[in-house]
Amino acid sequence: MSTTEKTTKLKNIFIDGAITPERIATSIANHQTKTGIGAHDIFLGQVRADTIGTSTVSAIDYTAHTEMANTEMQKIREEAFSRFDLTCMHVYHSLGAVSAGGICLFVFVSSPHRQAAFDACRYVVENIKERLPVFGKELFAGGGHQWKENR
Amino acid sequence: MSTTEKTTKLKNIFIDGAITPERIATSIANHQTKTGIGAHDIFLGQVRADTIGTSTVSAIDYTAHTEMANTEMQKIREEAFSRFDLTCMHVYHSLGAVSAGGICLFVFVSSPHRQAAFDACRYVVENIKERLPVFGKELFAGGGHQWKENR
Amino acid sequence: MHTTDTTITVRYFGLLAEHIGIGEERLQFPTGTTVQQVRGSLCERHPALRNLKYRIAVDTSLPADGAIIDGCAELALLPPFAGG
Amino acid sequence: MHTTDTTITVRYFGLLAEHIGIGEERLQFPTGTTVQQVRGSLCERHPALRNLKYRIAVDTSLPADGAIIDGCAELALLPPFAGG
Repeated sequence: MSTTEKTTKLKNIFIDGAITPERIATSIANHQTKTGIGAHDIFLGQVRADTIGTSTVSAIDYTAHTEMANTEMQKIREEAFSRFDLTCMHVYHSLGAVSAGGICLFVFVSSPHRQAAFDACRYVVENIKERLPVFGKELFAGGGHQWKENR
Repeated sequence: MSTTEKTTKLKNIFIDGAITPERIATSIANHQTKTGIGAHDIFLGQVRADTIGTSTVSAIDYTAHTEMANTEMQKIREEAFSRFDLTCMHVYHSLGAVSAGGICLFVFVSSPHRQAAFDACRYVVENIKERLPVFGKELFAGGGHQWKENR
Repeated sequence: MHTTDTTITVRYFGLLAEHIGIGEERLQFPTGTTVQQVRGSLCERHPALRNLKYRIAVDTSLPADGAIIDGCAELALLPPFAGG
Repeated sequence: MHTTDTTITVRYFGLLAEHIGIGEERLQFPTGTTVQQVRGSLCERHPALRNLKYRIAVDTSLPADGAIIDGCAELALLPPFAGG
């Protein structure tokens, strides 16, 4: 398989701006015809208005090495499907500015049974945080910024 | 505190029929003003079209000892808040018929950080399955039924 | 020895209601009756219960078999749970 | 000894792009250059990098420091990740 063929198959997890509740609802509704599913686990990352010294985060501006992130996400996806009994998995991450209170990460895993859904969701979220080359500039209300770093 | 006073404070987790994606979206949207939240974990139970012998489940008809279930849910809620660093928790369970593919359980926990959200969601779901007096009659396509039993 | 009887609502849920054919009834129990004794007298009244798995709730909790039911508003017979 | 140079795109992300002032540039590297050597030559070119924490991606993977970059399409300097 050539690199080009492989690249065209990659899913793009990135969307511009915050992830809306409507998108999440649509995604859930799309699974109601899959009657082998018994359990969904959904993780949502939301931008916190953290206070650092006297400054408060008003938004995070996300950038990413998107080709690498999508490639790495594909590996995480394959790992999750091989480790857990999953029916589906969907992942979306924001690019650009997401205001405090906005949703920047949406991980949605579905399985016949709840243990696999719980285990897989956690596995995927931890690996996204650790392995995806995504960068976050925390913008302060009133100006200034700092770069976020995952723990 | 009298029993009556205590009872009137109880949240009712039960709703008629399936839980809609729109209800879930509204619930998510209601949390976007809570800017101390960094992580949501949502568990959804979906009715599976299981095949038992030659019969296939077309719906589950739920009944419950609602007063006891709401009382027990209040205890689970208090346990979760005392064990985990939570900002919010919301739980809904269906009563009546939910067709295969429909959502019958919606557990939504929110926290500043993801580990507490993951741990709490799992804790709450396991305890709901084990402790709430909810009964499920699995209706077969073409007639007949069997009573569901949680493992 | 003389004991006073109390009338208590007994509710049957799920599979049990189906087998017994009613959802609830009002029954008299002597003062000092334990959960264990309720189990015995209901099994006599409804032989179908002998082969069924259930727990007895006293109001909204599940007391030990030795607990005395005096003062409760209702009893509930609960088959295996199936929430979620 | 004579070596052939290859021209490779070097991309800077997040905090690094901010400190260096550019998002990418085209640079020449001799055949057989390792990731470790790239690190050294970029630190000379952009002294700001000396005090910054980053990893070097070769195309879409993170090879060991001893890996040779020949044949890659691009290099990317990645500051700490902050996804989610």
